[in-house]
Amino acid sequence: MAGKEPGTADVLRRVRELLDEYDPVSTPRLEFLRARFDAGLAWVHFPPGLGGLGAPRALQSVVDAELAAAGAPDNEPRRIGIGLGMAAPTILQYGTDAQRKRFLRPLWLGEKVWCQLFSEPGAGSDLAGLGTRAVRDGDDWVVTGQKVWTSNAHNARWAILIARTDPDVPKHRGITYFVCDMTDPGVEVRPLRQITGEAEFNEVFLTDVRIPDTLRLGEVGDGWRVAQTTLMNERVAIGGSELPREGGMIARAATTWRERPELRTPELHDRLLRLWVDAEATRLTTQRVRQQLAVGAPGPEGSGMKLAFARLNQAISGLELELLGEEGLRYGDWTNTRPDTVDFYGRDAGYRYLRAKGNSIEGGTSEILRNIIAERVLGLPSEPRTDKDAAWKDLPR
Amino acid sequence: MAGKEPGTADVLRRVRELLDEYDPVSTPRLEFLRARFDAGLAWVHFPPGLGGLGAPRALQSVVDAELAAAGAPDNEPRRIGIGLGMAAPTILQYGTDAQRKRFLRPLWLGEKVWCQLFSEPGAGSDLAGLGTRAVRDGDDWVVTGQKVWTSNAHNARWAILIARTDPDVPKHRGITYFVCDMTDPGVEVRPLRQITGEAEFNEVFLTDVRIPDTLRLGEVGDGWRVAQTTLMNERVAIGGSELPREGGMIARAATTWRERPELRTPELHDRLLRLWVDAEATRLTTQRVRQQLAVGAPGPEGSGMKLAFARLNQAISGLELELLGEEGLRYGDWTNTRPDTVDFYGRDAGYRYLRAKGNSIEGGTSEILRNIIAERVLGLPSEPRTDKDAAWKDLPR
Amino acid sequence: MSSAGLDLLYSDVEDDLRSAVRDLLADRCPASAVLARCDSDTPYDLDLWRTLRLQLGLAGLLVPEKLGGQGASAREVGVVLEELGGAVAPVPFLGSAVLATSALLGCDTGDGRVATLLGRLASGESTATLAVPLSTAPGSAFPQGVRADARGELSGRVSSVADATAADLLLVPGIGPDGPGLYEVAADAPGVRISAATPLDLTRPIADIELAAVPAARLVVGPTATAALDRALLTGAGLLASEQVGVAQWCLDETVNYLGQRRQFGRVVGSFQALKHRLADVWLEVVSARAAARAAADALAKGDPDTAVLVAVAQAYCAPAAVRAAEECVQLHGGIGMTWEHPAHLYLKRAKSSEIALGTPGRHRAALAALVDLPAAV
Amino acid sequence: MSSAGLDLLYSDVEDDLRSAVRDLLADRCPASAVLARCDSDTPYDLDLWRTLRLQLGLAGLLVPEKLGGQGASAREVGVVLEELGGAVAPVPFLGSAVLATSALLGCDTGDGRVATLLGRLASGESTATLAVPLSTAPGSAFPQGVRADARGELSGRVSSVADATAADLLLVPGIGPDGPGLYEVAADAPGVRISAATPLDLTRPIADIELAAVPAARLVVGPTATAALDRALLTGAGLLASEQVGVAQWCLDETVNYLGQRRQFGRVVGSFQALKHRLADVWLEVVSARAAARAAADALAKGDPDTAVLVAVAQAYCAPAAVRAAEECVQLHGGIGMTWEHPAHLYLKRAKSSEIALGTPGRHRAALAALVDLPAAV
Repeated sequence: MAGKEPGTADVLRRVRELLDEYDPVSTPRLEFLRARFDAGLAWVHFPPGLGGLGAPRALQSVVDAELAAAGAPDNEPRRIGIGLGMAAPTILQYGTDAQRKRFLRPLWLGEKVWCQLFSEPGAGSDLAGLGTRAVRDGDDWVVTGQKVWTSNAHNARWAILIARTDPDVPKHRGITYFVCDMTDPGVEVRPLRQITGEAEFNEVFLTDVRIPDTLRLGEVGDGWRVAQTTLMNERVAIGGSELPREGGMIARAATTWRERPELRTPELHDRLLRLWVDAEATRLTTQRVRQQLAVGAPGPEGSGMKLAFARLNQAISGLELELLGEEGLRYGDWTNTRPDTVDFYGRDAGYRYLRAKGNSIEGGTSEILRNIIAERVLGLPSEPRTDKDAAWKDLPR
Repeated sequence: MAGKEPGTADVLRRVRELLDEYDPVSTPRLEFLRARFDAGLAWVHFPPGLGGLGAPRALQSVVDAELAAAGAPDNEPRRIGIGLGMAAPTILQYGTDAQRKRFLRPLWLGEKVWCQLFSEPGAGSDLAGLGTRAVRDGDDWVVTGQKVWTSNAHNARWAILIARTDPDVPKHRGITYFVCDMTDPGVEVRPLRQITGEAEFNEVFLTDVRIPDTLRLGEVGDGWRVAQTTLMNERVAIGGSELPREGGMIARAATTWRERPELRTPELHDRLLRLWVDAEATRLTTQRVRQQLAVGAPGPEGSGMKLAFARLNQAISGLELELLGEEGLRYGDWTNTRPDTVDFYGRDAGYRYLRAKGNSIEGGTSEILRNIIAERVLGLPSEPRTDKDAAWKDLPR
Repeated sequence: MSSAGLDLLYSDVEDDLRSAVRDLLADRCPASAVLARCDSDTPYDLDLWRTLRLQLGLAGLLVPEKLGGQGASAREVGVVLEELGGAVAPVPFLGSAVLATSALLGCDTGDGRVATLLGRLASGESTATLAVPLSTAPGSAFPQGVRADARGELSGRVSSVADATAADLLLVPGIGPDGPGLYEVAADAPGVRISAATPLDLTRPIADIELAAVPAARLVVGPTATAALDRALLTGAGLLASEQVGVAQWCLDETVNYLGQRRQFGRVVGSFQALKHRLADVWLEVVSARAAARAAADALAKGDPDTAVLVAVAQAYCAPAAVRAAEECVQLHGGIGMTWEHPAHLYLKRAKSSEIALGTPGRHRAALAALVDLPAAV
Repeated sequence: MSSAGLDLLYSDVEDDLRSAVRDLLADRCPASAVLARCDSDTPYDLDLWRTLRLQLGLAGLLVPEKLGGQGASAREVGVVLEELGGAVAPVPFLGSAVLATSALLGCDTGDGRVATLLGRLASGESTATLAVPLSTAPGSAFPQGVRADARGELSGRVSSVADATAADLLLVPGIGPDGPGLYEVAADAPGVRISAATPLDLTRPIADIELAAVPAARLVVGPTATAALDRALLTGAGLLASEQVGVAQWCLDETVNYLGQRRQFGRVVGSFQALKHRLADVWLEVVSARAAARAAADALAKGDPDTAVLVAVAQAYCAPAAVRAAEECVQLHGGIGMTWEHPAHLYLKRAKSSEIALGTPGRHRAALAALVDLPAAV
């Protein structure tokens, strides 16, 4: 294998070897996952020794399909999505060897849950304006500030964190990226109740949290660049999931339409068909993006998918409530619970309608995504900026 | 009447006196119109002696209705709309007594047609950036530059014109407003063919046109402020016409729907109904604006009407083509003609579709109108501006 | 057809009424109080409702003076609803002072029992509701879910009724041996069971009503009953448009305020052109919605023959306008608009729920098709 | 149903084909030339069409090699249409190389006459069109306007036929004594009258065809004729989506270019956020339209059982996407976009006309309803 990127045959051989050695059904779950990781079949595009084989990323779906078909346990990817989707690629790209060795395996196994401490009440779309301060103190950094919209903070052992280490330089240049121990006594997690009634997210208050410098990711002052890796992966994760036809939000509306003829009206029919067409066109676009990635020619289309899915989810769930009529006046349950994962489809239409409102805010608002498309894809000039060169501390707030 | 604003009774008495003295049917048209002007019944809110009575503006519709009912001739307002709607209120507000006396009567009678020389190829939305130069030479100004989108330039005797008299001050402060004689040998009018195939507008090339200083309207350098009066009246004229229910662009679509059952489909039905509702809501809004004006409490709603009509006209005419199906593939006539007035409803659906595209551009683009609503009505802050304080000659172009 | 005779403005009296209601709501019904109540066992603010009824006399606006009411009209009710909508005030005004009252006014008001009930509602002594699902559109078939037996006892079920848990009096459409009728039922009569449902709109409770051989008094029967019910639904739909205007206006104002203060990228967020243009579009819809709602209220007040058209236009226009304004409010507030602690979600839930209430926009457009001779495809 | 087997990318061969067509069009078909031709008596660029046919062999892309064609597929035709759309090139490619050719391919290609005709089209010797109104949707009833008598002579009228004035050969659906048939008619046969109509789309001429006892050869009859016509319409509709992508992409690119240069208020206009956001939305639609059009082309190429669904999706999505891109192009160009001298209007007219061609989006959505089991309300 040395010197040459492994291909489909190599990867499939590895899968067979793993399955031969560890019976996927009878082997204890964690033992099987450890063996899978060590066989380089966790994320095949990662380097050997870190759960991968240095193979093309597209082969991962082949591995996943084979193992699923054999009845093997998975690492509950929905439960540990932030670790897998955001922390891992960032640690891989910017971490030291020691950091990679320490964090990646337990992360992938799901033994340690990760969360993300980026957004702040005063720094949402303008994330680079963040005010959480990290001050050097010997071998440690002392961190104080407030973060918000943190999923899974209450379950997390580790967090990826960005904080301001130099307020005297322009805002993008004074940020540093850390791994934060969520068990530090200075970390306080409070549930943040949202529009749906439940508390899927948290506010996190950091008070004199001590982070050893060995948990810094990337250079001091280089945190904004490091965070771009995280954010890019976040948007890909949100917008890029593979769907079958009529998958996603359109499924429930279509099913209701088929099963409840008494609810149908001509105007709802055409609106449903429009959304069905939009959903299918968006699905085909996602499929085309994946095909581009698979042949190593990524197009700019990926940036649009999160935008498209947000719009679709909102329009479809809005229609669904109108279609349901009287039932749309009712809601399942306003109880303030703390779900670990979001399940759009298992709940009622009112929940879907409300939760989908977040799709155009979380992980980059649709407005920010349109800016990005206009500037980075279409090459239109950015707007006059007054905040790029001034020291962070001098910016109006 | 002295000391007190005339009311409905006064105005109606005047109308009766006019009709008693001049038989509306047998009196030669121009003679009747002159008598009407001199009776103060041309525009009742103008001052006495200038065609008015100093009466409330709302009473004009009472006069018009009475005279129309009596079979009196009108001054063909559509043919001389620019004079009536834009030049006249500006001359009234900013003209000297001599200018008012000289221009208003022939303008209202339709003896002299007016046009408007404002827009330039490089100064559309940013009208204040205009580059046509006017240089003082003794008692005259010598004007050179290019104007565009001038309706009726080929029929006009007079024009209202804005030109740059001082390039060394910020752009809004170096503009002066003139009345321009369209028979000056330096004025060249060229038809400008448009998307519909016809040339409704013109380009006007000005080469060393001499304008006596007595034809200046307002102070030197105050032309931007004077022009605001013109533009405000233009937008009111465009957006504010009174319509019966199902008047305007929706009429033809609704008629086609009723008369051609074979064209109907369920999806077009709901779309037509949506637009019918939008048209009716917009009509009611216009009516509400008129009622506010009539009681002397103008609301900000007027600013939105041009925006609303542009959107409606475009959506309805687009639907009409889809409804017509095969017929929508055909066009009436691409011959390059020079119409004096625009008649949306007398022509084919393709013409309506194409001509309506101009509704969101002419007289202030919909984008500029949204800026105005956001800033002047909603009070949102303007964007960072770099062009307001620099001398015009130093601006990038 | 031209509606040229409509008065689309607010009179001085109406402006005064608005001020009185607005001042009261500002004082007694701030967003924080409404929010706190959503998590409580007392979703209605009954103290506020008492003040509105007894002190301001608003429950009797539609009731003629000779029956103990204010002798006002749908115009004034529209103004009150704009303010109640702007505060998402949790009071049973729509159910009692609009729907139930209009239904009674459609009965024979010379009938002693009807007059007495109207008097009780007008005086504020009673709170009523009309026992139909809140989603019922004007022009719907007479409800078949409740039957009256020969003795006039009612049995059946009506779901998703607005304001039922606040009512002591239920007006129940039921089918009896003589055909459709409207029945008076005491909310605490034996055999009545009113169970609160979980509403999408936290500030307008709904409930399911079960009736098991409940003693009831028939107020009206036959075509008059059908007409009375339809009149109530038409009045409710037309005036709900005013409430939607109030909701939309609050959403617009709140968003403009927030964007005028919030800073990102070293700028006030409200200076970003894309957001300004969207708010300009919302503003235009709110302005147009106000004209449409005013037209419906004035037509209802005058008994204009054009009323059905103007009500359908108002609902078809105002319901989506309110939803859009609320959706933009949530979106343009960013994360804070997604939190429970910010009141934006209350308005979103009200707007979306009201879009379904008393007929969806699509239902009203379909009604319009028949009214203005734009027939469906065959 | 999952279309997982679709190839939505462009192959290297397709990229080369695109380059060849694009280079030729850049050289021979600039906007100025297309505009000048609109005012002339020769709306088609027959020199260009000759080059495309004879030099590049594009007329025979769909024709199997053994019949003298290129043996390519709908995928390659889609690429050519993207480029022709991007140049609004006035050539009868859609009528001849797509519609007429597909109709012939739906006949028995073992039949000598059919094979000969396909050979003539593939070699570029002949130009044909399918004599149906351009607005005809796949799945429409077989046209009834032309009748064949017992001797096989055709009489009747077909209006708004695309590319008829450029054709020497007409494929005419007609009803004969044995039922529906497809007939071969020479454009210059006695009794044929082809009158140019005034098209909304200046770059795709249409004409009315009148037939008075015209001698014709029947190519196919009965259900096969119906199927051949429908196959042609389905292929045309699916591939028109690619043309629409070309139109939309040009409109987007041109607008981005213009806004990147035009200055107002001392700024490049393309830096205004409201315009940037609108262009981002147009971009997203164009990107999605491309995926939908690619899917339809690949399904047509493979004879995928899912083809009808993917064609309906492509038309329902791409047609309005092209209209929107063209409308935004005109609007964001401001005044200059309204002038005859700027080519934007050619694209607007093509986009709007194509929205009607081969079935409106609404028609395609209605077709989809049956295909994916989302039945209409009853």
